[in-house]
Amino acid sequence: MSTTAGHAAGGSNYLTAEHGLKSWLLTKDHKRIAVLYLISVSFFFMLGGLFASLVRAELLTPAGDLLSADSYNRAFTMHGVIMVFFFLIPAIPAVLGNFLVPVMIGAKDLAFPRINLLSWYVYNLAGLLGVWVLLQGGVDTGWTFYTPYSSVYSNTAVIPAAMAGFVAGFSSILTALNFVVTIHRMRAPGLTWFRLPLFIWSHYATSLIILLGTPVLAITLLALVLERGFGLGIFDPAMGGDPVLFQHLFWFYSHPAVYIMILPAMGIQSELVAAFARKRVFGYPVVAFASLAIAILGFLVWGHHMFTSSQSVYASTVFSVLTMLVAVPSAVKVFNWTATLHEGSISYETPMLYALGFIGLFTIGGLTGVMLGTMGIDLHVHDTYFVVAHFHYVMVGGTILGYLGGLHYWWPKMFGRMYNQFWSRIAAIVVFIGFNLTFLPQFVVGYLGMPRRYWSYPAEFQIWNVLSTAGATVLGLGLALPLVYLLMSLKNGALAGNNPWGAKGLEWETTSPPPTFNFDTPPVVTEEAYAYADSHLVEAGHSDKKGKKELHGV
Amino acid sequence: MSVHVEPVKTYVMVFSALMVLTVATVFVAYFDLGLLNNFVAMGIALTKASLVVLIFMHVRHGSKLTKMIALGGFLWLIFLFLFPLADYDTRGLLGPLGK
Amino acid sequence: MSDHSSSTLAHHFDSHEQQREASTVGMWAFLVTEIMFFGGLFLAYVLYRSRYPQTFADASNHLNVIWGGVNTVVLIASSLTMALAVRAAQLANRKTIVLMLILTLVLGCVFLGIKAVEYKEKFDHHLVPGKNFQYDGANGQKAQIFFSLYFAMTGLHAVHMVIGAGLLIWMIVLAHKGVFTAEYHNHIENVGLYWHFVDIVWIFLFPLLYLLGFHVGH
Amino acid sequence: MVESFPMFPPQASTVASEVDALYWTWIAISAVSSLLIALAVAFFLVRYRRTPEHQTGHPERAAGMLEVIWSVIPLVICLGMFVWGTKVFFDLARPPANAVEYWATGKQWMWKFQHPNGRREINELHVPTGQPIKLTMISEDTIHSMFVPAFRVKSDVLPGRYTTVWFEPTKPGKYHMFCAEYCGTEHSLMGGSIYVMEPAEYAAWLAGEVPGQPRATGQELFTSLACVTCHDAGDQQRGPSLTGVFGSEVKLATGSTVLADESYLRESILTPAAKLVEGYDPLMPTYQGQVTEEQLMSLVDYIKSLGGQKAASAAPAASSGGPVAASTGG
Ligand code: HEA
Ligand code: HEA
Ligand code: HEC
Ligand code: CUA
Ligand SMILES: [Cu+2]
Repeated sequence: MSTTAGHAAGGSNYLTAEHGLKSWLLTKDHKRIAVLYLISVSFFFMLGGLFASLVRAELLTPAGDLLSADSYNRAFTMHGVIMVFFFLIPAIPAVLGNFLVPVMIGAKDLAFPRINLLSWYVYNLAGLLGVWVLLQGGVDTGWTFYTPYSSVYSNTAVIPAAMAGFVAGFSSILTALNFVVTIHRMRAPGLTWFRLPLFIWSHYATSLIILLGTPVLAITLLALVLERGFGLGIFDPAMGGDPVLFQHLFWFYSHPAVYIMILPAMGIQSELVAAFARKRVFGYPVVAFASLAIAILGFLVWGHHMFTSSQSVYASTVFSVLTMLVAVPSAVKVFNWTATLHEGSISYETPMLYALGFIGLFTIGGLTGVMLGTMGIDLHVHDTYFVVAHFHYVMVGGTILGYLGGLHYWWPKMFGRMYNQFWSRIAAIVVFIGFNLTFLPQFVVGYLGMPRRYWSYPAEFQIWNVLSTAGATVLGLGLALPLVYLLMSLKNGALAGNNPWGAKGLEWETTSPPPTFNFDTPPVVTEEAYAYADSHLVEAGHSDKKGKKELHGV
Repeated sequence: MSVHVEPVKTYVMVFSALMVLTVATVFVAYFDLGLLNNFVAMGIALTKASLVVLIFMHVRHGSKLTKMIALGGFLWLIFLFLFPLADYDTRGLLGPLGK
Repeated sequence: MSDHSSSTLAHHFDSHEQQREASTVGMWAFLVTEIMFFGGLFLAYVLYRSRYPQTFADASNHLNVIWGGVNTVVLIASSLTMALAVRAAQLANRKTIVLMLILTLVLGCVFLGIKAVEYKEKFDHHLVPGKNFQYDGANGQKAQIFFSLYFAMTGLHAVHMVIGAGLLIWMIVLAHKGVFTAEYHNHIENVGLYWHFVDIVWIFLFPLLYLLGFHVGH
Repeated sequence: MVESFPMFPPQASTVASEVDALYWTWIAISAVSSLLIALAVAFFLVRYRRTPEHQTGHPERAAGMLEVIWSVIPLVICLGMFVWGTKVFFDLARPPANAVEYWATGKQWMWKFQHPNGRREINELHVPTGQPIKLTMISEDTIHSMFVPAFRVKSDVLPGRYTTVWFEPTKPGKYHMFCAEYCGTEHSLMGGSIYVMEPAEYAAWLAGEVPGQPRATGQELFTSLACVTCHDAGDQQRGPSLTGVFGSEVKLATGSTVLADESYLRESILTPAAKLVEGYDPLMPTYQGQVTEEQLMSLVDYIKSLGGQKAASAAPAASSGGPVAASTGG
């Protein structure tokens, strides 16, 4: 067992326990795997951002001048595919979830450490396929791969791209499998379901969605490959098949997938609000069950992507009303976070700035989602920039802000060092401003009628696109800042201490960075989560004195 | 360690039941019962599958969690089938186009 | 840090019991993903069958019910031997484990052999979708969808069988080495679950593909 | 200023204002709820900021009715908007009885239109005001989508199956028409203009050029493709009479019935044996690959024009909940 080497209480932690590249590439420590994932995922984020920059640059002028039409089509497709499958879906679960799930429940590792490592390799295999697609000139079907365009008419690298999605799906299945089993079977003594941090609840709900949804994407992409490669025919009207069946299968996964993206961010949100208001999350059980409700109901609304597809109007009606229902648990969460602030003791550190941004932007994104779920409106704005704006509000304004908030919150735990407080706050504010400048104009231009996936557009839409591109520039700058100061903190950052925020939760009871097996003595839990008002949350078998002392000093 | 060990006899009995049901399903297929054919065939297949799940796969003596997982998988399969089929079966009900 | 010296207990588990439960839950969760995976193709099948009932019934008569039936029996028998192998593992009865596993493997191979014969038959009769597809009944095009689905579904099933056979060989080696004890036999139990699952898929494929048009032709 | 920052597309159809009203209501609801949340957050941030004396939050208070209230209010709002939105949607989806039928074919990357009198246009469509117009559409290759922002309507255009979109133009002018479903290289160029004209102007425009006659074309095809040899007057022919078949419930050999809509007619021509009419043998040859989508449209249009009463194989109009029967025959 390679990881058992040195975990002596004092100096050694998971980062220093072993040295050399091999000790990283063969590690079975969930924390190291999280770091590996952090590196991979950041790479793909930059790649996806690069394509976004191309897209926005092209759209500065109405004429298609910077890129050719084909290059533009590849650019937004690669942007969407990379951002969704290689960044947003794995980002929070595979990085923060991987690091924190075992620590938060007081376990030594995930249930299947080898499968965890395998998942990272599978992810990178998918990444390699993705890079291969790029080398072959990219793919131009849109991230939705709609048939029969993808199966018959596109002459780009559809098959490798579909295989990349297929393989990436397996890596998230492996992660989810690990989470479900770990959360069910490996909680510390005393850690009952209703004492779990909400981060765990939301990762549990996410994992269920991944397990139930991803296989359907896998078979759909496989069928697409067979269709394109061997003329399977089930999506091809020329052979008696129906292209709309593909849409059903695709969205059966891909709508729940949007909750795969947002639920972990909601989990982070609960942790941040509680920690920086020093108060138990308002209505804990309701917030916990809301995650499950979203996960389950989220499976029954996929047809809202198909209102104009020739889907039966009756099916559309059912999907529409269910869409309305699934919005309610999200609304409840927003209200409960707001109520948590009431009578709190609020401080405005960087993670909290992101959390506050999340509340605002997710609310706008969610409300425009409900508008899209209203069929009379969707008929007009479907496949326009209104939809583009909606999903960037939830995915960037929601998930990425949540991810960044979480990263800033747990960074000192993961690496033991604190980043620059001034620059990190500036970055949060720049991101917020740049984001709104990029995507607010898209709502307007969308309602005006500008369709998405347009390489050139009528001149009267230009002003809004200029604003949007300007915003994207600001946003890009804001996102580049953390890259700099977070990396610098690894070298020069002040030592963070075990609990820099004075937060509650098992992860703050252990050292920063944690030892290889997370706790020197297995913890025993005797209290609820977020017991800020009471004296102590946790009776660790071995109590870390230093950590307790720092509890209230930042 | 509380592993429930089924007697060999149980397994053999389940096997025989599965054989009988296999013969039954082929036998029924000889008759044209209209739509009923589908229900009978699927009913028999479901029965066979349940036998395998409950006994060969030990769910009968398994934990509550395994039972829930197995049922959950079945339920989600129904979700997957229900909505698309409902879509296809109700298309065009607004009346022939042009009315 | 508790020091279980037992080599079969991984460091991060407290007991064999916990480890076994984790492995069973994990396997079942995996099987659920398999259900959904096959589910997509089953949906396509059900959909097209309900849209083209006549064509599908006619086309299904081009399959060989005898071979399909024999294969059903073979596969169910292999499930029986697999169940007995797991039972032997629970009782730590090394010889029986190995014997039952080998029987299972043999039956699995018989199934795959018969499948190969069937595929060859279809190939000879130009019933493999693609350029050489020739179908003498009505609606050849839609019949082609039937055969596409036939090959996709049974093919995917066969791939699972091949993987299962590989797992069986691995288990035979482990069992032969005497790895399995009354408290530690997660691997063999999980392979058993997998094998039974693959059996269940066939239990549905057989009536759906082979029997649905039977009364028309007989 | 307003010119350079356009916010809304023109309202040029009868439904446009309905959609806009729905939209405005949602915007208002969103603005109010976002504002309330923002205000509450801002207030709490200031009021409960961390001070040296105030280091931890107050213990949680019981939620009481609060959570119920803020679940029920959004639920009621959403359901209310759902009902309204669905009503608007059905208005958009269901063409009125007096709609005049136009035909559209989409292909990479152009739109082809056909007026009721047979006049053809490419990437341009001239229509009169005050007349509900139904576009019956099909694609020759991949999926496209017909989108006219000024009319607030959109519908995907599929290969292999007809879909429709309808509108009643109200304001003369020139409006954008886009392809809204991604369809390849020149997806963003696959559009054109819709010219809405006063009826008199439209009539003059129509008269301006000699139109091809699709009825005649359909009829011609019906003869040249030898359809007449089997489908003539009565049901005693080899094939069933096609008079009045459109819109009827056709009894099939399998015992079930289907509604004879455009897609059914099209399928009957391309793959006749897929749905055999009760009492007939599968004699009819397939016309797959021998007729273009446009010719098919002409044929279907011609069969639709064969009004009158259909006997025998047409079941009486469904008694309950079925669609309104009694065709006016195009
Ligand atoms: C993180 C990802 C994410 C999330 C969380 C959501 C959340 C929601 N989405 Fe979104 N959506 C996408 C990502 C996401 N979506 C993507 C990627 C697409 C486009 C895919 C493509 O075509 O490429 C899309 C497209 C999309 C469509 C299809 C549009 C079209 O193509 O025509 C629809 C239609 O119903 C929709 C609806 C919703 C709804 C109702 C929610 C709800 O869950 C939102 C719930 C949240 C709230 C409601 C806000 C909080 C509530 C309050 C503050 C209280 C006040 C509330 C009320 C009064 C109601 N989304
Ligand atoms: C996780 C999801 C995610 C994220 C984060 C983003 C982020 C962004 N997206 Fe996108 N987007 C999608 C998911 C996402 N998007 C999807 C699914 C589609 C649909 C695709 C389709 O239609 O198929 C889409 C489509 C889409 C479009 C519509 C294209 C079209 O329809 O024609 C546009 C246009 O403005 C856009 C813009 C942006 C911008 C400006 C950002 C910005 O937030 C990005 C900012 C980030 C950066 C700028 C990177 C920062 C790093 C650097 C600057 C370093 C430089 C790089 C190197 C050194 C290598 N996105
Ligand atoms: C060789 C004879 C034959 C020819 C030629 C023929 N048909 Fe038919 N047609 C039939 C028969 C027989 C049926 C009824 C059985 C069936 O549904 O296939 C039928 C059915 C139909 C139906 C469905 C009618 C209903 O009542 O539902 C349509 C529509 C139709 N034909 C149109 C055409 C058109 C258009 C052509 C020429 C392009 C054509 N047919 C040529 C024999 C023919
Ligand atoms: Cu045609 Cu897009
Ligand atoms: Cu959705």
